[in-house]
Amino acid sequence: MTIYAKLGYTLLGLLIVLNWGFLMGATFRKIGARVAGRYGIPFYQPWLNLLKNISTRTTITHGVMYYIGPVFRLTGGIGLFLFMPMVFTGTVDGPWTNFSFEGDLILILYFQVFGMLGMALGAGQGGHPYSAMGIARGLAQHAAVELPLTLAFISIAIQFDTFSVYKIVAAQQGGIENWVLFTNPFAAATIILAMLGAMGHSPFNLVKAPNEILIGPATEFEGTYLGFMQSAGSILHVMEAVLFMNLVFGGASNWIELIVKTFLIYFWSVFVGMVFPRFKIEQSVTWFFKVPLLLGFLAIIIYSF
Amino acid sequence: MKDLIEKLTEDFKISDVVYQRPDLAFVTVPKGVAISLVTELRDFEGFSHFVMMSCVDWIEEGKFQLLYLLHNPKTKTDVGVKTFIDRENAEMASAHHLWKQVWTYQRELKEAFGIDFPGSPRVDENFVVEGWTEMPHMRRDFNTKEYSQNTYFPRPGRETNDPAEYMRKKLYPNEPITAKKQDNDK
Amino acid sequence: MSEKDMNDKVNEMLQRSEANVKKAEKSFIHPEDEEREVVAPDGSIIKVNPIYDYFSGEKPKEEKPCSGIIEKFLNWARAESIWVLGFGTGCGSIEIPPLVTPRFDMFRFGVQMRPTPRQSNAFIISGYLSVKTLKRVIRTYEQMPSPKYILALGSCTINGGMYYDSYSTINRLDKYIPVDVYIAGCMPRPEALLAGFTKLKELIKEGKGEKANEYARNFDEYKANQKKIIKDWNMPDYNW
Amino acid sequence: MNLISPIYIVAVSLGIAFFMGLLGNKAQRSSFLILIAALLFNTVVSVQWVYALATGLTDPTQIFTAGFKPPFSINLLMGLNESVITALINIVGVLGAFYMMKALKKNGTGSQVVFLVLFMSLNVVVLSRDLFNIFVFLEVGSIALAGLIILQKGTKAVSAGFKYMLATGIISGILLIGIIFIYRFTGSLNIDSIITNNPMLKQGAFVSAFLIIIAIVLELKSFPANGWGLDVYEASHPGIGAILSAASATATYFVLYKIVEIAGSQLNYYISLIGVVSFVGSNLLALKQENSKRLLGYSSIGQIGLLMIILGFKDILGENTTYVAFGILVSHYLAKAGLFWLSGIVKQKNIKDWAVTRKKPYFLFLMGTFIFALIGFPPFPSFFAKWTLVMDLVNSGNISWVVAILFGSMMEAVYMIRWFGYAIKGENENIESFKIDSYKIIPVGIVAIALYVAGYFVAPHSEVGTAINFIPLYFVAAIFILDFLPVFIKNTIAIIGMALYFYFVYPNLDTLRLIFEAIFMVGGILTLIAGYAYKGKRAGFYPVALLMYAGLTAIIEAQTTLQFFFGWEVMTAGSYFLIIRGKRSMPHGLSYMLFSIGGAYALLTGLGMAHAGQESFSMEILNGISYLPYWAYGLLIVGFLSKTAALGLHIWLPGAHGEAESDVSPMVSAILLKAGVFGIVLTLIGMGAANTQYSELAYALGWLGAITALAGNLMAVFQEDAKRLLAYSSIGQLGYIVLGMAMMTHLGWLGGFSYVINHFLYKAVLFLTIGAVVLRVGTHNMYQMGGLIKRMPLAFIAVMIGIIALSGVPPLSGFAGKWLFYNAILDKGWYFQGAIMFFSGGIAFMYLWRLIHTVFLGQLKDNHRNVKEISIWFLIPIYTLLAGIMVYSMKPQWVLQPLGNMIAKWFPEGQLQWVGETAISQYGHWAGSLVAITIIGSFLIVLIILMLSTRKAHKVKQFDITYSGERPERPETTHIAYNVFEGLYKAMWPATIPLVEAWWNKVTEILHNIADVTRRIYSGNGQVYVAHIVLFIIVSYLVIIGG
Repeated sequence: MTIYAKLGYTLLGLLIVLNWGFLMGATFRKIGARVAGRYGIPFYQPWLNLLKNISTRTTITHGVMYYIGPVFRLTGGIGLFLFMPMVFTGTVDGPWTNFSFEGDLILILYFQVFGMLGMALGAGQGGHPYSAMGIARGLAQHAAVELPLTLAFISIAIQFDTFSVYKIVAAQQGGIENWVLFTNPFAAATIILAMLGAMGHSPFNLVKAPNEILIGPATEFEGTYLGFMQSAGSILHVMEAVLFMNLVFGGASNWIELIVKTFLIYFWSVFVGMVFPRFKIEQSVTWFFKVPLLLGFLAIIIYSF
Repeated sequence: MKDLIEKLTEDFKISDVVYQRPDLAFVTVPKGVAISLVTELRDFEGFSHFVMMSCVDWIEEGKFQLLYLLHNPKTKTDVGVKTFIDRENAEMASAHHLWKQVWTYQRELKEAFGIDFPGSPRVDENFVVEGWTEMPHMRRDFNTKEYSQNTYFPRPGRETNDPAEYMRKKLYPNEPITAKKQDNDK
Repeated sequence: MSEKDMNDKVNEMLQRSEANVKKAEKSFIHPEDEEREVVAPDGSIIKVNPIYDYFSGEKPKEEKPCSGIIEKFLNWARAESIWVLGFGTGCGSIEIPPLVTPRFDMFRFGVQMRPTPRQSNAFIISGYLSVKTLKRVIRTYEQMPSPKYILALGSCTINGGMYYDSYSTINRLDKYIPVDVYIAGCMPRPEALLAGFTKLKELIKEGKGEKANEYARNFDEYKANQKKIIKDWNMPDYNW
Repeated sequence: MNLISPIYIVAVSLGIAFFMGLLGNKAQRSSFLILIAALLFNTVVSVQWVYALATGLTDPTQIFTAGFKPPFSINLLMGLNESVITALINIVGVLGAFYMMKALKKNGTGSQVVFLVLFMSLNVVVLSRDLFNIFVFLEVGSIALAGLIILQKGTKAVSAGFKYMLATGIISGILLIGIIFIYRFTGSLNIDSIITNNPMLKQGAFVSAFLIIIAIVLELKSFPANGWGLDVYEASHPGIGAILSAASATATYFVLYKIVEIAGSQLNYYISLIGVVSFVGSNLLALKQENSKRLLGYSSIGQIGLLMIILGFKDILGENTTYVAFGILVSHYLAKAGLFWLSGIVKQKNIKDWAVTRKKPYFLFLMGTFIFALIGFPPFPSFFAKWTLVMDLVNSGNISWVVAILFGSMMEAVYMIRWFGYAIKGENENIESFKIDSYKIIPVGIVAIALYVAGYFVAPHSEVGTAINFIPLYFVAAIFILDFLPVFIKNTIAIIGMALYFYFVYPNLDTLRLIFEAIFMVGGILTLIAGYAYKGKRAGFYPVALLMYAGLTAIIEAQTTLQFFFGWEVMTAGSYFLIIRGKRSMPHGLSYMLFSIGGAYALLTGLGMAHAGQESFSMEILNGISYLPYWAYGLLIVGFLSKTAALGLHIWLPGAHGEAESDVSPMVSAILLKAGVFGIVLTLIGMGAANTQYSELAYALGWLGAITALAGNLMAVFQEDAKRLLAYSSIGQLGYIVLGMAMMTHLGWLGGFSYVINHFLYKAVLFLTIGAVVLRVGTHNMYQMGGLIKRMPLAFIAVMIGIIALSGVPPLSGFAGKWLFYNAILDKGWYFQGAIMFFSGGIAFMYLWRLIHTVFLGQLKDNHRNVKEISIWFLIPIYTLLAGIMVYSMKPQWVLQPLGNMIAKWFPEGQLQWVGETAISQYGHWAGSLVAITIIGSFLIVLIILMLSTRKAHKVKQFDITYSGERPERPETTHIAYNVFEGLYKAMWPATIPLVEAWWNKVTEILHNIADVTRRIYSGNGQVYVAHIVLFIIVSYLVIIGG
């Protein structure tokens, strides 16, 4: 495959992911509305919001990092997409593997932080106290989520003897019984629980905590900046789901499968969020140090003997 | 209650005792002993809870009447200590040392009536209105309507109606006025 | 005391207290906002003016709409995505929460609440507005990105309503900030609010939602009115 | 050659003493000159003998007094030992007399006569070979000394003098009984004939030998029967203290040295035992001392104890005995004389009040010289002596003795360094200053110079000392002499010197050493560039900084273990002086020094074990240690871990790095810590690299590294002080390195080395930048900063890149380490250690964000409105290092490939494969430069889009934020900066309890309590002291001879 074709496929994939992210966000809102007995927003509302936001006439800037923060965030989302093999087509040089030849699971794991870093820097330059509070909470929660998640990732890497996401997906092909969900249930359980923290929905949404600390890190962002952040958020949500899909649920062999699986993964966190109220930060940190951490240890212990 | 008041009458020159309810009495004392009486009630008679403090503008007499309402949580009784102060250059001894919440009441009275409480902490700060330059707005001689009309661009053509009258006219224009009087008689 | 005597006395006191007030007229600068000096690490002295140093305070400019079909398209998007600031300024704010309940459900109209003015484009002035709150309203309104819309709720914002003679509430909101839609009533029901939103959407789609520009155009006039009643002005002329 | 006979020492001294007695008090001035002349004459006599004997011009000479041969007459022997000892004594006599000029003149001719008689008797004691003669002159000496003690006014001195007489009286009684007995058994009083007759063959003679030796031992003020001696040291004139400690003790020790033979070697063990009890006991008790002269007294007794140990081990030490004994003796003699004299100049009793010396750099230089000579630092003779002693003791299997000796030395270091810390950094506001008399300081200066000279001459005499490279030290000395020059010139000289040295040295180094040498030298040059930002003279900075670098380079170049240890100690001393330059660094400098010395002693023992059974001292002996290998490698690792601040040994680091000066922090953090890593690497190579022989040791080391990483990072999160935050972060980062090295696989080492380079780069950047910011804003507390991005954009960029690199976020260089570590732990199977490490990485994000947010983002404080960008001299090294980070990030293969080739020498298995830009391990792949290009490309695209769409953005100021309709009141109340991670603290507080610090505090407390309780035996009562002496004799008798 030529580099141009690769680039074309990648851009197309990015477009699909962005729009699917918006649609998924709208669906989440819609589900929330239906649970509350409301009609809810129209499904195209996110696009309208984006359009409105990037068409504001006045914008402010607090300084360079305020500018660059959203850029970091969006680059974080796009980069995550670039390093992730999206659809398994049987060949590593396939059309939807993006630039995953450049790095493996570890790269993806650490590149997740890139977006968060941008958010932190941009929000910091805004000088708003609530932004800083949100970031502090986010970082604490991230560290707590990271521990069980890392254990589960290591467990999966031991299981397949590789860090390559593509190879992990390939090893899960050939039927539902080959999924990590069944072949390595402890790691899968760890990821399924820790995922809730990574997705950042209730009960782990203290980072944003609307109406308590306004909207957390994004408090000072408006207009185009906000539009960028929304886009990045959509991409990141899809990519988180794709990551967990690739690691635990056997990957996807076509876009329809990807959409169905990511929807279900996403729905899991939405479902939990509908049921449980928000945790305080010390509660969420200790929560991850209990059951998910224990499961993560089990996932490793069964492979260390 | 009665015993208590009688016991204190001599020492604090209490006059004008009103026994409102079995557990509520109002006494009037001269300006100079009001704070002493409040202190006495707090420290020796168990009226440890400061309920509130308020002011009435007796413009005709040229007086402000201050009221300190105290509560005894053991006997569940209340005593209101009233005192009159001059309306001109109104000034009263501060009671901020007795309860901290008195600060706020005195700040309010300073703003609303212009009564000064020398020594009370933060007494000069804004309480409800910000940047008020007129006469204290709760004094009866302050003409709020005139002030509002001069200041806030009243919308021309605004009419004021008696709501009952207006609704009757609008909703039941043909019915005679009978029911209202009967209601009142009952 | 006869009635005449009493009137005389009252008049006399009125005159005297006016004199008192004039004598006691003071500048309303909070101690925190007075100019102060701080010592820099190298020992030099820095003068700080808390009211102006921290703010950009530049006057707003009129922002030209895009032309033709593009503006129409953008207006459609703006109309369908109204983000309301969650700021209840008066008693009418109690009418807003029902809007998110299943009975009224404003989300289906593309209306939703937002906690920060930076991300909102509509502001509901809900009912009576005291001078004290007006200051906060002005600040918040100015911080919202343009284009922005004001819905004024209840008769108090129109002509003072039942508080027309109060010393501390304003009578006409449009003298201080431009209003897009008035929703009459005391109080208007949530249905009326929804009707107001529909009206606002119509206005926006017709290209009439340009009140932010009007504010910029008549900025001095608005500012003069605002400053007339807000005596302890402790902010820059325009809050970015 | 015609030499003046030593008999003239006696004759001239006695003659002049009589003459002076005749003169009386009439001619005070001239009588003092006569005294000096007499003492000078003595000195000349002994020195010419030293010269003659040392150069072999003459043979040792016996002098017979009464014309008969012994045993019928008194004979004096002038051998090399005797000549040196008498020379030492006489020199201290001249200098001491000069020092005491005022006191001697004031007290009249009588005191001068006594002084002269004292020295005459000391000379005779040394020279005499006759027991009774020795006894007589010991008596003469002690009477003279008692007279001199009473010179000092006050009842305390009188009572001390009386107690001294009492004690020496008892002791001489014992001695006399012993002499009588021995005469009964051997019929001779001549030492040589007694030895040749070997009285031990005769029944009962052993008791006589015991009595004689125990008397001399008591005369040396053995612990615990030494209360009288301590009182004398405390109460008498400091000049007398110096004579007592330097001359009298030296002479008495020599007596012991002479007569110990009479008991054959049977008493040697017990002499060592008494010595070790003295050494450890008195140094332990000194912990609680606050009186400077009494402290010196304890130290003197301890040193004599050490000398007794050496004497007792002379069979094992063999021909090294004299060398070791002289090394310790000379150091002690010079240093103690100097310190006593200094204490007379300062005139402060309490050691805390020595803070008056703080502003007197030359005074402190003298004091530092003496103290470092006492505790055995290079280049002083005691260092070489201690090295040889430990080597020989370990070689002969006397490990417990080594432990005891090093424990005693450690205690001595504790109180000496603490004292020095007070002098150099104590609070001195309310203390009266003092005046330095030139006649007092000259003798001190002479002994200080003598110490350096002695060190220089002693070094080549040790077995391997000849190879020590003194060039860097000469350079340090030159810079010290040039200390009066302004910073700019000194800095330039230092940089040029280091650059030239590096240029000449680097071709001779292998890759491993080149990496570390580059970190030390290039890093050193870069951090020195920052020194241009300082104005004035910056007195004392350059010598100590260069001293540290001299030590570091000596470690790298070391061919032998002695060179290595020499460099290690030089580096420790230099870094100690660097650290203690900080404003509030006194306690941190102390704890740094103590952990360093403790670590160095572990190292010394380990090196000794490595040497055991081997002839060579080459560094090769670390490979495959055969003698107690687990202990040896364990001790070596512990020694090096004390420098890398592993958990348990880390408590010195946060304070030391946090309080140090702005450009010192990167020196001691980014650079100095790598010395410990270098040591660990050497040890691990020695352990046989790929072998799994010592896998338990490596396993333990790995866990230690992981837990250190977690603890360091977690503590960093809750710091409010920016530099302490970075210091804790260093602990964590070093934990990663230790873990990586402990894995003992190719990937583990690659990760470890990758971290070594990376940590050097970004920690230097961060410390330099934060240090420069601190210089500008004048506070360490992060919550007092904020919003500085607007004032210092360049500093901000540096910190931003630094923290991204540190956190390991791609595309910057930190990710290389993370990626390698993931692969390595999978390879090794250390999953839990790995998980802990990665959790620490997650925690690291928190403090890194804190660092950038609370300092550079958020609200600018009012008083920082006009602060300037950090100094250009800081920016130059910072941006040079940033360029290094960027190159490493863009082309990781340029660094990782050579590293891989180097490591393949020891770990040939599990190498990375490089396909073009992509590194492929067994588990994954990573194309560093492609990733960087991809990320930077998409970043730029997004940035351009945003810039186009917000080109009209209105620039606002700091309070233009939404504040719920209000406006912020102050930047301080708007900036979220204090106790930011409160929620995390609520969840994790049990992990932040400083257990290690509490443990060390407890240890210190227990030691101090023991000292405090034990020293109460010194009641100050003369009878009690006598009882001590008698008890000591009885106990010794029971132990040695048995009931």
